[in-house]
Amino acid sequence: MTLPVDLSTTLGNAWFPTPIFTASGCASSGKELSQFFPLKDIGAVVTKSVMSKPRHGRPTPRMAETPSGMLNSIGLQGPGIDSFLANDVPWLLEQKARVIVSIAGETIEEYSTLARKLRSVSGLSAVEVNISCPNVENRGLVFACDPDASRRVIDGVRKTIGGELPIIAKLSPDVTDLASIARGVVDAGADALALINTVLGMVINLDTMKPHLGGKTGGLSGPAIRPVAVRAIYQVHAALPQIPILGMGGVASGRDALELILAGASGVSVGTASFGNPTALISIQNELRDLLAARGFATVQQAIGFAHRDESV
Amino acid sequence: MTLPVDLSTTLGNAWFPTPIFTASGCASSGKELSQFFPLKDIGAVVTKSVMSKPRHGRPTPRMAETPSGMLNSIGLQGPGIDSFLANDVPWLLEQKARVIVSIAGETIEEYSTLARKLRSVSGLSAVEVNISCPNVENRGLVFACDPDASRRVIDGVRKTIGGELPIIAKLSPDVTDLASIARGVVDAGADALALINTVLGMVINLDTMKPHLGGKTGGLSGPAIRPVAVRAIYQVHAALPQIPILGMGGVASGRDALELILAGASGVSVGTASFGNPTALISIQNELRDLLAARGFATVQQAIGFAHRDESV
Amino acid sequence: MSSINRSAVQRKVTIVGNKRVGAYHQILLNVGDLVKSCKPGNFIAIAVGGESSKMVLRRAFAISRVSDNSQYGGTMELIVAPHGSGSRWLCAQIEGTELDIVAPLGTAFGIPTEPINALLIGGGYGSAPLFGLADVLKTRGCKVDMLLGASVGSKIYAPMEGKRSVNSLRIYTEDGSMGETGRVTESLLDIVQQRGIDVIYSCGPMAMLAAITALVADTEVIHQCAVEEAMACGIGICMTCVLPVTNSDGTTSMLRSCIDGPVMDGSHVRWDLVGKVPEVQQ
Amino acid sequence: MSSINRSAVQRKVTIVGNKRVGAYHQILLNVGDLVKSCKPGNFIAIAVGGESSKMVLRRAFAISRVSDNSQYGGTMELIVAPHGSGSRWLCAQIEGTELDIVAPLGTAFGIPTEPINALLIGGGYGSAPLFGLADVLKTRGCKVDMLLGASVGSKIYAPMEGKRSVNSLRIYTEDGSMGETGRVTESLLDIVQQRGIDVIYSCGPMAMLAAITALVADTEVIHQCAVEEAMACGIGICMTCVLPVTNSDGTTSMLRSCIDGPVMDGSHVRWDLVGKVPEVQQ
Ligand SMILES: Cc1cc2nc3c(=O)[nH]c(=O)nc-3n(C[C@H](O)[C@H](O)[C@H](O)COP(=O)(O)OP(=O)(O)OC[C@H]3O[C@@H](n4cnc5c(N)ncnc54)[C@H](O)[C@@H]3O)c2cc1C
Ligand SMILES: Cc1cc2nc3c(=O)[nH]c(=O)nc-3n(C[C@H](O)[C@H](O)[C@H](O)COP(=O)(O)OP(=O)(O)OC[C@H]3O[C@@H](n4cnc5c(N)ncnc54)[C@H](O)[C@@H]3O)c2cc1C
Ligand SMILES: Cc1cc2nc3c(=O)[nH]c(=O)nc-3n(C[C@H](O)[C@H](O)[C@H](O)COP(=O)(O)O)c2cc1C
Ligand SMILES: Cc1cc2nc3c(=O)[nH]c(=O)nc-3n(C[C@H](O)[C@H](O)[C@H](O)COP(=O)(O)O)c2cc1C
Ligand code: FES
Ligand code: FES
Repeated sequence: MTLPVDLSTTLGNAWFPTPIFTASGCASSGKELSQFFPLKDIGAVVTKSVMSKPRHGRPTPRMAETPSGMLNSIGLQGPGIDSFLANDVPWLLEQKARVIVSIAGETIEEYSTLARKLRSVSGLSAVEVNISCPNVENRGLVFACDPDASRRVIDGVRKTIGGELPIIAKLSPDVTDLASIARGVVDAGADALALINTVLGMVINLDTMKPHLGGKTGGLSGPAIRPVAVRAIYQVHAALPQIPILGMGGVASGRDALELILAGASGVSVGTASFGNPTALISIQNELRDLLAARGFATVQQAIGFAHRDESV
Repeated sequence: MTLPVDLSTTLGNAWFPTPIFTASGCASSGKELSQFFPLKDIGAVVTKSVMSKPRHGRPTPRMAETPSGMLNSIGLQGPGIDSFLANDVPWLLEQKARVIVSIAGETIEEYSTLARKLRSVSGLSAVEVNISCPNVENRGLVFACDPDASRRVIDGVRKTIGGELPIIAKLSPDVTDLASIARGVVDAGADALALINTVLGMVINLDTMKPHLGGKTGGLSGPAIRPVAVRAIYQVHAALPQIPILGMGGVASGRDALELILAGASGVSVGTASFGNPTALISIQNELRDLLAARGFATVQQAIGFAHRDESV
Repeated sequence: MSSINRSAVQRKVTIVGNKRVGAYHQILLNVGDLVKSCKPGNFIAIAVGGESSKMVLRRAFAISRVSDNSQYGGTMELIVAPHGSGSRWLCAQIEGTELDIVAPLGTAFGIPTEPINALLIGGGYGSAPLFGLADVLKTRGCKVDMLLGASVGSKIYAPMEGKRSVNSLRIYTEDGSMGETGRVTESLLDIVQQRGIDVIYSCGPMAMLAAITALVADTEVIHQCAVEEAMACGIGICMTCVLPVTNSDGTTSMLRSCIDGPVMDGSHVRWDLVGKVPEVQQ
Repeated sequence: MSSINRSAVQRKVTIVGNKRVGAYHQILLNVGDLVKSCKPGNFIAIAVGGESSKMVLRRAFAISRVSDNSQYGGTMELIVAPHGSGSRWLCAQIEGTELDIVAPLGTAFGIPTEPINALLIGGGYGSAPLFGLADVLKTRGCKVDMLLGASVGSKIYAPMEGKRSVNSLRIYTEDGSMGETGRVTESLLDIVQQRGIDVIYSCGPMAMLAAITALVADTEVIHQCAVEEAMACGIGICMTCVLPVTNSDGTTSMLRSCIDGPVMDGSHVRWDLVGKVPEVQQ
């Protein structure tokens, strides 16, 4: 017999029935997964990062499997914000899914423009701001690796949409001081943080003896990076205990989701695991419920950051 | 039939018969592995990082297995430099092993002191300077994460021992801009770079619901991080093509060693793989020889950085 | 918006046969009533490596044939080349092993409503889905010729039973160890002309598909090819498997070969742009 | 400097038996002449998960018994609790499976040269190495009493054959489902006194070993215990498996339990410091 567990959670002022979400770029716009389970049964669908204009993305090969993980270099292929808002969002809302739109830009201005377009859409739960993109105005330096650029992106989005939709800033782990980047975007107006985006990696193809991916480097995801995600979430939760975190990185089971929650995540996105198992989100959600019950938690809320309970500082 | 391949390699002015070395901290001082193969058969033994004084290290548990990897938090337990030089080094030299001594300190001064002690020992091949240690003089900030502190450590070591022994600076991948840290230590006098040290991670124990390791965070190693190592080596070799790199991170087969060499490594250290397989170094070395021959390489030298051959920049 | 094969389900199935055939393994799965929704050209995605596997992605294989009246209920046949760690693992599994599969996936070969002259061209294990296709074409009264090619004879997959459904079969190997020496494209245009071919169905390496497309470009022949791009998910959610495909307005889109393929019209694929990115944004 | 067991070798061996016994699996390996160098207390390190395993570390198991005259040549018996993914994988392997092992590893129980009164105490699968030890002690003319404890009866491992070598056997379970209700430490001091015990040999959870050490601290009894710390390498190269042990000069060293153990003198282990670090540097 399992005790009933209240799985509901919040990020800023957005409420979700469960803490298990898709990860941006790992569920397209939700349609394909809906063949395996109703999208309203999970916490939220985080859509693939969308940009202003349609994009072809990077050349193939776009992926390489690595031990307990994979590299991808998709390069944000997508239809552009207008087509996305006209086609994908209405369909998702019809399914009664909670929708978090992920936006990505090449300039600080592009992020603000994207945020402005979201104002016209009702029914969205939050906006996730993917700042792990190259800043074309600054030698292609990734926004998330530059404390100042990160802050300015979030500041621009806040000015446009702040207070209307919770702003979740998605950070890259490839930085020397994650907590300070986190502090910067929170000061600039982020209501929540998404941790972690992929880790920069590369695979050399031993036949061509060149980098395997069309984009040369790619983002490492999957269970291989879970210890990095747990550390990032733990560190940032310790530094900013009031800021909700949407955790992600290698979650493939209820055990993994609970690990991230104990470290400080209020919600958990599942990415790569869906590629190997289209019903991963549902089984993770069920396993999480059982694990929480077995540990005497009546609500997810009680478990968030529980691993910090005896911290002196 | 396999063509003979010249496996010899160099790091600075040190010569090694093969490019396959142990990784610091993953072979203790070599004695235990010598029961499985003669230490003179591999390129070099890189010894566990030694500090000035004997050290107990961190509390247990000191390890957690993770998907295709592991976390460790040993905390540099060791006998101290005097005992090490009196007992371990002479034994290794007797075995006709090439010896690279890894040193670690808590202050810039401690590194110089350690280097000074090495001057009295003849027969060493190189010194590896492990700068992934907390700097007690600067809020425990890891030297390798601080461009200025990294430079100053290497500068101190160079002043003491530069020109006598090649100085290999071992860097951490947990930084925003690895190439600039690399450039800094090379400017300060490093003859070669060791890439990569472990990636900072954490595992939460689901029974205690606290960080599993005694030291809370630990270093992630093993095949899980290999794509990060390849990327780091590729990036740094592109930025500093003249500087030899001792590559490491998740190498478990000849295929993996070749991948690092093609990315730009002149030598390859094998760490975690020896835990799972005490004869890993030997099989990696044999497999590497066959893979090089199959690709028509007559020498390891020809393969170093081969994946960069068509780079425009 | 294109969408995933409506019949796709995730299921545990059992291996009921695993036999070496030349360089390949013929693997038989008991898939029950799933056979009813499988069409020639569809593929299956299989989780590999068992419970403690370091391989996080499924492996894709063409459905070679399905049969509804075997002793096991519905069975599905795969032809698997032991290539890397995942396919080698699969080839090493014995009868009774349970597999986690998602199937059927992707598009199918278009079946003509009229009896036509069809030429089926397979490269390596690419012949696998062609025999099932030949069966179907035969029942529609089509004339079915087949060309198979591979580097060496052991890589030609042409089972006895399969040959029943084809009117003629020509085999090419690059080293001449079986059939004629050369490639399937050798005298393709002659064959097309002599036999009055209306449709070419092909499956095999991308270079073969591109070469066929180029050869028949100036003819009336329709070329349906089953492409093979590395796939991370197989169900349309990752965008790794894309191919540049010409739209009706002349622009190029990067289409997912797992849901807009694997069967595509060869003349629509921008073979020159595979591995590149169309320069003009849509 | 302490060093690795001189007899340790890496070898491929075959599983020749795998039988469920209560909560455990009794696994029999054909290890050939390796049996000659195995001593009670030694352990074996096994690679788990097969070729495509995500588990990079070996798993350690006490060598329960070796036998030189079985039908297979030398065999080694292990008692394995299905705990996490590695041990569960091992328990699921069938006869004929090849395993990559390193053995024998670690220190062995000290065998007295005089006939003495020995008390063997096992917790859970900790009883595994004690039956082999009992055999040896018997041949030396020792009197051998045994106490086994576990949480529940299914976790008591006490094979029929094993009992031959012990003079008396008392079983304790915490839930009373087998033997007496309680722990092995319940009336330990009485037993020690009544039977004139000279040496206690123990193997089981660390808390049990610590409790025994505390109980006999003020007696003349020698306590040899086989400790169990998480091990990454098993051969002394990683420094993960350390325990705080008192040196002769009163200082404390962090010793590797894989080469300075698993068998240690209980009175030397600083049980109070396990999971901590000695404050004064050596
Ligand atoms: C639609 C489709 C149908 C296929 N049909 C068959 C078939 O009938 N018989 C058969 O033997 N093989 C077929 N393949 C190829 C088969 O999927 C690969 O051989 C297999 O995935 C290789 O996995 P591996 O672990 O053995 O190799 P690895 O090289 O270790 O694989 C590493 C990664 O690369 C991917 N990959 C490697 N090679 C290929 C490839 N050629 N195509 C796609 N992905 C690849 C793998 O999926 C995996 O994610 C098909 C592929 C696709 C996309
Ligand atoms: C010297 C020695 C002798 C042992 N003898 C036996 C025996 O005879 N029978 C038996 O069933 N078990 C024995 N164990 C415990 C056995 O090693 C663990 O149960 C096993 O390693 C757990 O691995 P897992 O993958 O199932 O669990 P997981 O929890 O998934 O293992 C994760 C990691 O933690 C380590 N680990 C987890 N639990 C333990 C533990 N209790 N001790 C040491 N390492 C652990 C594993 O080695 C692995 O690296 C012994 C351990 C040691 C050190
Ligand atoms: C194929 C692929 C595409 C991705 N695309 C995006 C994206 O568009 N925007 C984004 O913020 N993150 C993207 N990510 C990162 C994931 O959202 C997630 O942060 C990361 O993969 C770690 O989670 P996982 O290990 O569960 O996959 C992508 C990841 C993968 C594997
Ligand atoms: C148990 C353990 C101890 C280590 N100790 C040291 C050390 O003392 N000094 C050092 O520079 N690196 C140390 N490392 C890092 C390794 O030398 C190596 O850089 C890293 O593990 C990546 O290689 P691998 O994946 O092959 O293990 C240690 C790694 C492990 C796993
Ligand atoms: S394989 Fe994932 S979209 Fe096609
Ligand atoms: S387990 Fe590695 S030193 Fe003991």
